[in-house]
Amino acid sequence: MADITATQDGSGANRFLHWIIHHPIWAFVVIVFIFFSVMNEHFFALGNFKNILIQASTLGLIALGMTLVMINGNIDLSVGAVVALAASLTVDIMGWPMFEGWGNWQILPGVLAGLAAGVLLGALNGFIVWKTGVDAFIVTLGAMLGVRGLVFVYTEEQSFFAMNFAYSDFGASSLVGLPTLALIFLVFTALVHILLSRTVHGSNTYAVGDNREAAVNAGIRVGPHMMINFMIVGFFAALAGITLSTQMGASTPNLGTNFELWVITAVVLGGTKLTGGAGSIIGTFGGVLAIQILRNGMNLMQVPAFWVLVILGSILIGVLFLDKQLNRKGAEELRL
Amino acid sequence: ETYRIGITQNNVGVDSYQTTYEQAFIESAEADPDVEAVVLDAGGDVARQIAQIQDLVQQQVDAIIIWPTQGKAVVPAVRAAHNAGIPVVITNSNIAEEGFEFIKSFSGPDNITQGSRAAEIMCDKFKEMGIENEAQIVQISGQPGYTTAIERAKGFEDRLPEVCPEVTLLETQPGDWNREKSQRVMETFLTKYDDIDGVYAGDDNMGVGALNAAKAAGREGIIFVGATNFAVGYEAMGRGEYWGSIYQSPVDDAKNALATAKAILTGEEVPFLNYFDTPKITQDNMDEFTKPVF
Amino acid sequence: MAALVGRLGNGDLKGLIARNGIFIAFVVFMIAFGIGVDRFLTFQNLENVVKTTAIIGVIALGVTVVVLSGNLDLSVGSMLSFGTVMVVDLHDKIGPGAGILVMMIAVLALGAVNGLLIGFLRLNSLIVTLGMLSAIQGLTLIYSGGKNVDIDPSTQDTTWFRVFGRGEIAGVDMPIIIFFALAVVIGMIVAYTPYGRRVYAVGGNPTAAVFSGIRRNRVVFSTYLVSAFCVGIASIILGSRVMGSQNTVGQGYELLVLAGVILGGTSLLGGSGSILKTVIGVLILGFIQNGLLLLGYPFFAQWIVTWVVIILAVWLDVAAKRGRLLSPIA
Amino acid sequence: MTEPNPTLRLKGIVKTFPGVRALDGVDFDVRPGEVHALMGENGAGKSTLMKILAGVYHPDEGQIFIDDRPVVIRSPIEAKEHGITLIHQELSLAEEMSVAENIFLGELPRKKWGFVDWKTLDERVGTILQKLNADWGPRTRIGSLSIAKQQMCEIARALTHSAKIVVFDEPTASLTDAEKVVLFDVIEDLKAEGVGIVYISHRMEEIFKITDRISVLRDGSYRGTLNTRETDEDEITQMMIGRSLELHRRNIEHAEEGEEVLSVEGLSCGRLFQDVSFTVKAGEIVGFYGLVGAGRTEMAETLFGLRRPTAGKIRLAGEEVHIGSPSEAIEKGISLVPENRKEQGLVLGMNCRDNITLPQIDDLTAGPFVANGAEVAIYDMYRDRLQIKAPTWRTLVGSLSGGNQQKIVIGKWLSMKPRLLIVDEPTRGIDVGSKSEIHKLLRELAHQGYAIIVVSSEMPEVLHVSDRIIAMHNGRITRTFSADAVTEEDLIQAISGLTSDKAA
Ligand SMILES: Nc1ncnc2c1ncn2[C@@H]1O[C@H](COP(=O)(O)OP(=O)(O)OP(=O)(O)O)[C@@H](O)[C@H]1O
Ligand SMILES: Nc1ncnc2c1ncn2[C@@H]1O[C@H](COP(=O)(O)OP(=O)(O)OP(=O)(O)O)[C@@H](O)[C@H]1O
Ligand SMILES: [Mg+2]
Ligand SMILES: [Mg+2]
Repeated sequence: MADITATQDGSGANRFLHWIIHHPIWAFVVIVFIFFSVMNEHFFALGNFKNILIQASTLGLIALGMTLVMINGNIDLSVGAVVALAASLTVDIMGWPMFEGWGNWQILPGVLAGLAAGVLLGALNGFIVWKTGVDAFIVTLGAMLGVRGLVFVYTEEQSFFAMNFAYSDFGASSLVGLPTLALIFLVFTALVHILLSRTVHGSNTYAVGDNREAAVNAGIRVGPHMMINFMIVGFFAALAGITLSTQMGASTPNLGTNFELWVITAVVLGGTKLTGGAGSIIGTFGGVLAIQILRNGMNLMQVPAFWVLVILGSILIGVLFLDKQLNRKGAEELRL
Repeated sequence: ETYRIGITQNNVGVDSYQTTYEQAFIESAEADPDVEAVVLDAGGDVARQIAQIQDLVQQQVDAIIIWPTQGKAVVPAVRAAHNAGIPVVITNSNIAEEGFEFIKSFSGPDNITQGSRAAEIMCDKFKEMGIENEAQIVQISGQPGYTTAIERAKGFEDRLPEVCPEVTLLETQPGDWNREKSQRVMETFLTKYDDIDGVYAGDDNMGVGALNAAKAAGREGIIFVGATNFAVGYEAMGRGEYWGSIYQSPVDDAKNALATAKAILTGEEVPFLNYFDTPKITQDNMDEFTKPVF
Repeated sequence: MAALVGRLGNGDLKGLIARNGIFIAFVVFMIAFGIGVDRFLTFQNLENVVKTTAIIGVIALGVTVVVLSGNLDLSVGSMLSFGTVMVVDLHDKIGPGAGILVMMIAVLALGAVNGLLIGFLRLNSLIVTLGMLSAIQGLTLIYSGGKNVDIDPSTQDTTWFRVFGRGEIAGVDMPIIIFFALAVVIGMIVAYTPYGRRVYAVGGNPTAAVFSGIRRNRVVFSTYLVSAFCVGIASIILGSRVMGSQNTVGQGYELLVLAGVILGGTSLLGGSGSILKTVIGVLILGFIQNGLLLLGYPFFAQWIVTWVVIILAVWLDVAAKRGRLLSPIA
Repeated sequence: MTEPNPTLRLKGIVKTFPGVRALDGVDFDVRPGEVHALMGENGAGKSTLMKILAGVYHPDEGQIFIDDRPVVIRSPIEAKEHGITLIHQELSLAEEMSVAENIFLGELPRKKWGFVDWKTLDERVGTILQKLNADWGPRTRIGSLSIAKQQMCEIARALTHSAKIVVFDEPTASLTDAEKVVLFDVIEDLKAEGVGIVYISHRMEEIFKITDRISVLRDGSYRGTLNTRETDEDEITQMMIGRSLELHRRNIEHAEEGEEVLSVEGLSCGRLFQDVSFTVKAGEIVGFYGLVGAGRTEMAETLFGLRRPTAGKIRLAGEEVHIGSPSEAIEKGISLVPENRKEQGLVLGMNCRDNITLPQIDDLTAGPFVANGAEVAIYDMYRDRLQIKAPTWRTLVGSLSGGNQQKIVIGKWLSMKPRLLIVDEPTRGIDVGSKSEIHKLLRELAHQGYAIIVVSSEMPEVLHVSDRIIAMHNGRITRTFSADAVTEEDLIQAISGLTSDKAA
């Protein structure tokens, strides 16, 4: 969607203020960043920043796709299970004897299979939502359980181990001074940002979520459109599963449990409306960073496990509160 | 000089065992003036555990103790720690063999042995009752996909046919380490099977859930065997309702892990597989044990 | 199905089917399982299932009210852990009566926090209750020190606290009685009182509700108290049934409960649905689980079948409502 | 003179909804370059017919011909492909998106790789907006515009591509005179290009001004088509409702004026309106007239406790009051029929009865429960009184026709029997018959001693019902007229801010 500017006036500072008001999560990111930098000696270090980016990449990749789906007014609760499925498929398939002679290329069929599985399951979710008209929440809630079942069918409760150490070396490798995984995340963030803000598909994503009926009336093919976005989130969930498994050099059937909740949290913190029609990748990126910085900072500060839960919960609510305060409309507002 | 030792645990608070472990760990670290502990919890999430290992490496602690959320998945992270020159000790449940070259030692119980010992306890009891040729049993396992759950089930299922070949294992369903869930599963078992002679549960907490269900349904004479003896299980044994379990002390577990790590740092020799003993406990010998604190 | 509805032609019958799609799904499902599964339709089994579903069911009643008013409550799972740990822990310390009282006050206070944040400060309910899910989990762990709690085994068979989970009246298990009684009370409140009407109005169109003189803030606030109250009751049943508790006992309940509520046909957007349908929704969930367990399917097969059944059931429901099988989405 | 072949022909269209036969064998045709009016009471089936044309609904029976070829229109996409554009009665916009994106919704200009061609888009929207005399830009968020401006954007969709048929479903319901002029220009242009136009409206003067032929529907059945030049209002009304109406007769019969019910002094609310002072007596109707954006709605909302005044006093029956919320306003005997029925007036997913009784539900109880009988009685009463067409009270308000929805809102607030009744655009989208009924009702209520404020952008309406008329411009009262002394010219001057002499 085009940047909609209500006021054209504005010096740089003014515009920054305006920007921050529309992306309060970034204000929060800055605050926690400064806080941990001051409070903990280990936090402010290049190595740690790289860590944060790597760790953020998993939730972050999924959140990119989830943002599209949620702007559409849908939701995908099955991403956690897809993470596990893609990871298991990838790690298992690359160990198949038939690829033995392929050298490091043996990784490729696994990765392709993992990604394909994600896209397919996304397509399945999207197709069901489209054709049956059942709410995406219930469709993907079912899938969250069912796909996890598929994972156990496939793995027979086993974890798989990547015999080819090139796989886990990839997870630990760097490119142009940045960890590869972080780079993948950043590149995809930019791509999805462009997709959402510059393309017709992006515009339609907003339109469908904002007013589905209007979109139908205007001749947008809403069904296939939503299905494509489900496929995108499926792709990203699978990709996240694969990058995560490169970090572990292994896959486990329980991988990705509760990811859906954290991803949704990050996306909503980033300003995407649950009811659809509004949101941005820049916001989502901020939301993902916020969560990861908090987790990392609290780890470094050794906050006791029980209190981490309390603090994390309170902070989530705190960010919302901040958002509310920043976006006050003033005295003239209709008091609803 | 003090040693900074980092630990990332599996899932504190999910049950008393892990909580007691953590407390014991912190207490013994505090009691030791040479040790400064960095205590973290992965909340059962592999990804978070890996992140924590990375964070510990980043902080350059002197040694890392890991209670793996998943035995295979942590291997590369362990390898990274190893490559960074930080010695790693695995606690409670072991990692995959592929990772052995990157760790200094494993300290903890042997879950497979626990499973097979439980099978022995049950078989002995059936023999004592004279029903070893006809007995039918059900199993309630831990959370699917978790190493401890898988190993205990494996140990039990492999050993049982060796000692009591005629006993039939009717069905296995997961109880997710949750007493209420286990109670629900047992209720359905009781509906489904008119004749159940024994129940093996992946821990006592679930075992007591199954016992609750049997009592409510008025089904008597079922032999309950669990693992990781909990206080509730111990007490139920005392009342004669629950037959036996495996005694495993989280305090020993924690102390063993810390001692192993410290020994490595001070250059002492430690065995690679540093198991501590987990003996059988039944109604017959329970007086030899103190009531578990959890 | 669409053809069937089309041929019936009779407007009233059509309307009847349209309004009751989920009941039909329920009946179809029960018959199918009754035929396919041994011992499924025995009295003992039916009683067992309803009894075990009662805990999820009671919570779902409260969550239905929240959802009707257009919000979500994901904190019920960890609130259930909190309530159960507290009531079980306090049982031996201050006695069952005082324990129940203190626990209910504490749980209602948590509900009030939800209500204040969402009703009066107008914060997004999903994130607030997700935050509360985490925070309450932490509080529970801090309260219990992370340990399991148990009622002293020597009093387990004598305490009157056992009534809630293990007692029975006239041969009917107590959890079932509590569940249905509460369903009737809340169902009546929601369907037939001014309060219920306000809840529907706020969920259906909050702006119009305010323009109609409804104090939206208070209504939303109150729904979270109702939800917390139900969680409190569920905690008592659960504590009494198990005679002990773990800090994670309620983990995952939030989504199960929500699944039951939505399965019944209550709209996530608020403003439409009913308590009766929620009861059907959670019972379907309970019977699926039970039926598949009786069949002895491995747990993963159960999950996959549940996936299919949930979607089919809801599909049948929405298809009946709109009178055709496929959605009108282009 | 040979008549050109119709671009569009509908034959024997039948459409039923549960409990309603909305269309019962309707025939209808449109020729190129003509403006064809479609008229009928609320719920007669006009919108339904047009939605069938646009592929939103599917007819149960009947055929559609375009350029004499039979076609089947399964979806809005197909309608578009056949060159049919429908400007919906209810706004069909994506609020969070820009004006440009909304106007070109579903047909955004593309570059390679599916990128939006913003430059072309802005240019084309810029041209269109210029044509519409718009004072807002293509990148404005559409939700931040007033309803009238949103409606203009909706209308702009007719200009995005060369359509064969353009349907305007009550485009003027929320427009004021200035914008209507623009709309009529647009229609002229389209006509000149040979586009066939269907024009739905309840406003006779428009129909007679711009249309060539008039077709009438009644209760879903086709009543006939007349040439506009050969007929008159009376004949059309006869066809529509089966009787004549005495229209546009100025009301001169004042009610007996009673006590002063409301007195407002120096009321302001930020930039929205300033220093508004006036009084309303029992038995009196005060009309507020002004252009869109004059601040009348905000003033009404302030009186109803929905906005906090920044200055000024409100007195009810001489007593100063602070109204903090609508519920307090209701307690004090104030009712507000809001401007936007869909957003503010109705819970669309609720049935008719529940919507009508919503504000007084607390008083309709038997024991702890809602008294069913009392509720149905209220519904029945206002259904009869306002001629609400709904299958039963159980019908969801969302499936009523636009006009009937509006009647539900009016019924809801009339049934409160308020001391002070504020109605904001009360007859938006209401058919002539019911409109005069509502006007009559307002007069009757005044006679019974109610104090009434009517906010309206329709001059005939204000002139017709008011005892006094207050003109507003830019948030301030410019003049007050008594009904006997007002002329249309003065009124127009006053609302456009041309005169500043304040008459008492
Ligand atoms: N989706 C729907 N479901 C059920 N009934 C409907 C639906 N849409 C319209 N109707 C019914 O069909 C009839 C015709 O409605 P329609 O909207 O076409 O009227 P209209 O002539 O446009 O009236 P108005 O002038 O008030 O806009 C009404 O009785 C209405 O209640
Ligand atoms: N979207 C908006 N953003 C900012 N100010 C607005 C907006 N809409 C209206 N206003 C301001 O609010 C005031 C009143 O607007 P509004 O159009 O609601 O008045 P009104 O007299 O009720 O007109 P009508 O009832 O005909 O729509 C004006 O001063 C206008 O500038
Ligand atoms: Mg209409
Ligand atoms: Mg207005």
